[in-house]
Amino acid sequence: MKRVGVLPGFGLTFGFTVLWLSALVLIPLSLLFFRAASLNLREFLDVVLDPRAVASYRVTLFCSLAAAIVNAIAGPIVAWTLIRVHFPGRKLLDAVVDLPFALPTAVSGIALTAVYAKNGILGSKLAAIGIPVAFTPLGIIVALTFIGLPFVVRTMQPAIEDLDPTVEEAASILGASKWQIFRRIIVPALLPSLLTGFALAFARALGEYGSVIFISGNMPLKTEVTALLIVTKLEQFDYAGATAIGAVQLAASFVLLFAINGLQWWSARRTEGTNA
Amino acid sequence: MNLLTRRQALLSSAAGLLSACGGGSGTPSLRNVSYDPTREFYQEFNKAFLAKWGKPVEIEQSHGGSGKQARSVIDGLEADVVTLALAYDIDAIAKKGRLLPTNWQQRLPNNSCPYTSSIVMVVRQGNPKKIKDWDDLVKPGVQVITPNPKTSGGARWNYLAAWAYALKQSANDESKATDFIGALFRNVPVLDSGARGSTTSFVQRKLGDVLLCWENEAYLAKREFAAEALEIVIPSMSIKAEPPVAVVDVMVDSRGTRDIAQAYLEYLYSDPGQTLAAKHYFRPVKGQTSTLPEMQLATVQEVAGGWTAAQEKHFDDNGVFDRIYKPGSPAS
Amino acid sequence: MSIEVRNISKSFGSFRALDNVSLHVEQGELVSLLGPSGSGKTTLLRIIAGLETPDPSQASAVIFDGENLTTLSAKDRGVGFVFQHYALFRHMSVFENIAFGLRVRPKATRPSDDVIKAKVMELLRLIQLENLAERFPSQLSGGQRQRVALARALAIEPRILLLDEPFGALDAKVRQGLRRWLRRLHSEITVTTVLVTHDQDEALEVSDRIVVMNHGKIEQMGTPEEVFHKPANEFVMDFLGQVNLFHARVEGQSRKLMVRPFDLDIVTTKSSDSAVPAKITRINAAGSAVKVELTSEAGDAILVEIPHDKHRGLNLKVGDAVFVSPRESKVFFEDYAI
Amino acid sequence: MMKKALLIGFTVLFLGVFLVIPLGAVLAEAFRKGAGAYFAALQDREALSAIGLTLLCTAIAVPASVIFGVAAAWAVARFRFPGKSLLVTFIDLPFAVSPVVAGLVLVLLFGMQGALGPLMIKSGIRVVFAIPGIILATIFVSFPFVARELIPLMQEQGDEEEQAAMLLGASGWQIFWRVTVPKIRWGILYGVILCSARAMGEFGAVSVVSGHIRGKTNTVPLHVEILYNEYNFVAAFAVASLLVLVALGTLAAKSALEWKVRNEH
Repeated sequence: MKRVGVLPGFGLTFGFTVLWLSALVLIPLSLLFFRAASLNLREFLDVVLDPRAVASYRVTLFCSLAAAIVNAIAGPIVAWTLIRVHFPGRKLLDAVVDLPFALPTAVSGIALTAVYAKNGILGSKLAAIGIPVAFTPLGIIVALTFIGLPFVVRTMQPAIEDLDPTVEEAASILGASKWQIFRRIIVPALLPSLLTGFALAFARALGEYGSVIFISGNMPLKTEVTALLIVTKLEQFDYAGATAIGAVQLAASFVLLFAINGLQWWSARRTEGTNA
Repeated sequence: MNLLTRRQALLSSAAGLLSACGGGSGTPSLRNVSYDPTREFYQEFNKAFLAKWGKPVEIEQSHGGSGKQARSVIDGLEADVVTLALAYDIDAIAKKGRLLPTNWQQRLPNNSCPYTSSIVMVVRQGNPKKIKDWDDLVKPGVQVITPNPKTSGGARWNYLAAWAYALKQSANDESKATDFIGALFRNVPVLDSGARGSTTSFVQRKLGDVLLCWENEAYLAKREFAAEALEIVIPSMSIKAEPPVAVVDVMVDSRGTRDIAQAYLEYLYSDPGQTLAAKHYFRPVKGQTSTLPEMQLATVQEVAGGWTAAQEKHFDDNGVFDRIYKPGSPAS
Repeated sequence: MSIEVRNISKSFGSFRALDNVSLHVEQGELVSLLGPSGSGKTTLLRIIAGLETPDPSQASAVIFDGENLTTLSAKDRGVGFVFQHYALFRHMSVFENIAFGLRVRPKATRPSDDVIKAKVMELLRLIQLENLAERFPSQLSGGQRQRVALARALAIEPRILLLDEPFGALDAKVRQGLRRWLRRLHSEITVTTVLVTHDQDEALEVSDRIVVMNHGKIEQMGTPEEVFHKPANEFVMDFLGQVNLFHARVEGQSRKLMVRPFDLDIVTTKSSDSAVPAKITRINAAGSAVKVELTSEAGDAILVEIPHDKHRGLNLKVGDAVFVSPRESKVFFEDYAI
Repeated sequence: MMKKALLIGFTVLFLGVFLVIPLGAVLAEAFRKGAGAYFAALQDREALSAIGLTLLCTAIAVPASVIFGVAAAWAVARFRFPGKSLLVTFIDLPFAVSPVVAGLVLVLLFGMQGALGPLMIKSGIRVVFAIPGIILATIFVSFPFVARELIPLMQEQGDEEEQAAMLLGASGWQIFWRVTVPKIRWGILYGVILCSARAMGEFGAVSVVSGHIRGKTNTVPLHVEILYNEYNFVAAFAVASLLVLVALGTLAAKSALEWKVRNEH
């Protein structure tokens, strides 16, 4: 393998990474495709292009993207505030950010449904102004935003902490306006971690099951997510159908993640290029 | 290999230490893999059985959705006995897992069903929508809560109860019955994945006007949520839900637990077993008289020609249920 | 220790950073690699250090005192390196930063704690930061960080010292002081030193020899006097100081003429054929010489530097019409000197 | 001042609506019948066994995530090599895989109908529906956290300090322990906090491979589900709130550590 870099340890770390990934991710996941291959092409297409399956892809994709965008906008502001702005209760809020990871997804789903249902503390107020949340696509977006938020905040926090305040100060002394400092110094430094956080929140949302099924209402064609469809197939002992849909979902996630990672490398290379 | 086993043993013992739970490897164990609504019943039944059995034995309970539990057993979950919601699920263990003979239903009395149940309706205090029977469920403005038949065994019983009624009303006209089912599911605002999820939606989220559920679950919910003053409506006819039990031959033979497994299931048919079943709102099948009201009940055999046929016709992909939710159909 | 670099090329993708470069640095010399950004000077420095590997070639080699190091890891080259942004260990005190190179030695050759302490204190005295040993890099000024980086590099008693734009990130005043300090330091410890810079004043002031680079190639090597007064070509001349550009007709042909501002003179009467009429647009008398900006009839901007006494004698004012004539003959016609 | 108020306002509102109120709902339910019922729920034998199993899984999954994460981040952030984007994408994949599918592939691999299962079961090794399967599922869903935390951080930090250390004669391990680890320790810590939170809270994948045997293969989230399905809402939310407390506790520990380090300087 041709590689560029002079530090030691490439062989060891690369080898270990690949080995671990293969054992834990690639080989098990390849079984999914192997099992789906027990269908012939026609059967496979029938399963994965079934109108209900297609509707579930649409719901899943749309809600995941919406939630990831909400997080990509709100996440950096939250992360920045939690690190740079000091106010009472900051530590507590910071701690709460991990909640969506710590709570079992089913509990999150139940808690969110309780809060956002028509008789819930927020849901009742929102329903009163004509915005029902639970059991609509909006409810799914709420659940997926909840699930994805820590990905964005936690990947951005170390980068913000690492951002040298003196650089910003130096820039302002050099006469850069706030906007210029933001655009030329802060954005390039934080963009990689923001993109990472966005990609992870998005990808996680695509596969989310536990928290969604409680709040979505699971109505076919409207609020049925792809993960639920997989479970439905399994309940019928239809492993081939379940793995076929699982494989489609996996392939879609993979392509999306790969595209976002590619974008990130590309932008990183571009900024490197202008600095050189 | 050896190393792995030892490591596994170490892990289990570590877990044992951490969890401070008893049951050393010396005590034989019996594992009952069951479905959701039997939790409370088996908790009490296991105590009674242990007292009767006399020898030290640890009974391990596993509960979950009936289909999921069957799948786990097929995929290797060690179960000495299975006590599931439908014969179809144990059939799958026999056919796909080859863990017991396909004629398993003939091995215990009453088609291996030690208790039966049925499907009833639960309404809110005072029955504000005046729901009396199945016809009331298809009226506009009535919201029905039932889980998804594709993911819940109980929901399949709900569905078949409605189907049985529709067939009877239309004198076995299946297209009219299909229309009736379609109209009913158009009134379903939310499809939970499991029976208890539906109960929660109905009671906690205040969704819907009527909840379709197991008879035993209805009485349990009425008791658990006493403050809600739920009312139970007995429809003019319903389905005879027959949750079967079986010994898993391959497992008991490899674990040496056949005797106790057999005794365990037979005890379900004994007087104490039947009394406990009745106490938990199941309908006993021998001797005991149930305190539950008389109901006109059809069997799966009568309305659908058995579980395999019912599954294929109604619940498999592109079955009657799926057609309700085809794009362009009224419910979609 | 002498350094010899032979036939080194380096490409990054399609970009050719170094194109068959050879270079020799004598024992104890201080050599500057001077060039604009992208000229390959930093890449060359990093190849000498072992931080980059040159494109594989039979002929290429990096040789220290006759010992071929081309395949030796940077870890084992015994090179002192100072990074442009210092690369101080942010979680270590100044003391620990300087001591690092000694502490990581294998047990057999690692000095005792007392020896390390003595050595670090000596270096702290050398960089005049004895009081700041326990500070962390983030608590130091840029100039102080620079000196710590240098001390850290010197702690391992390097065979050669490599400095990558060492003063690039500092303000002008600090840079001036550090330059002189570096020159003094180098004469004290006489370690073979290569310094990368894009600042011609810096190179001219501190170097024994200057290597002017452009587009991955060496344009000229020589003492500061040589490269300044006898530039090998137009690029070197242009890069090493301000230059006036004239378009002239010589022997009936259009020619480009390059003259440094202090090689031009201002006269009030047309004294020779080569005198060009021009109008004064600005006079700046601050500094060691008076800078006069003019515009020729052809519209070219011209900069002339004259001594203060001459300026006083001529009594020039903005708007005066005068003549500019070359004082020295060292000018360029296109690409050859006359 | 205005800007600060705006930032605080937005953060409090956003986190309030999405996190704090749902958390409040959990806690309110957990304490609905008073502290007595709350603590009784935690002392239940089956709750204790579930807590024990969850701690065991976490104790294995977190170090696995740290070792993998540091190795992967070193390879990815410090070197240029072809296929790097692909490698990073594979590292992200466990996040994208539906937990249901994650559990399913383990069953496809180690189940009785699976690729390796029959062989292993014959030799007495049980993976799925036993503790090893639960541990594997936990590792699967949580192992990329540290890597994902470290890769952007190490890219942002660059490797000049490491290069400087190398030029000063430090060996690979010396560079790693003395220069890199101190630089990335907060990243590792964040990763560990996320990884342990996720490992403790994982429901979907574990649910597929657990078998739900009471007192044996139930983790805390599965135990919560059982309690909830028994209409024992107070106990369910009490046990769930335990996971919240653990998350808050680790964060408090992190703050204390940060404070201590800052004061040392």
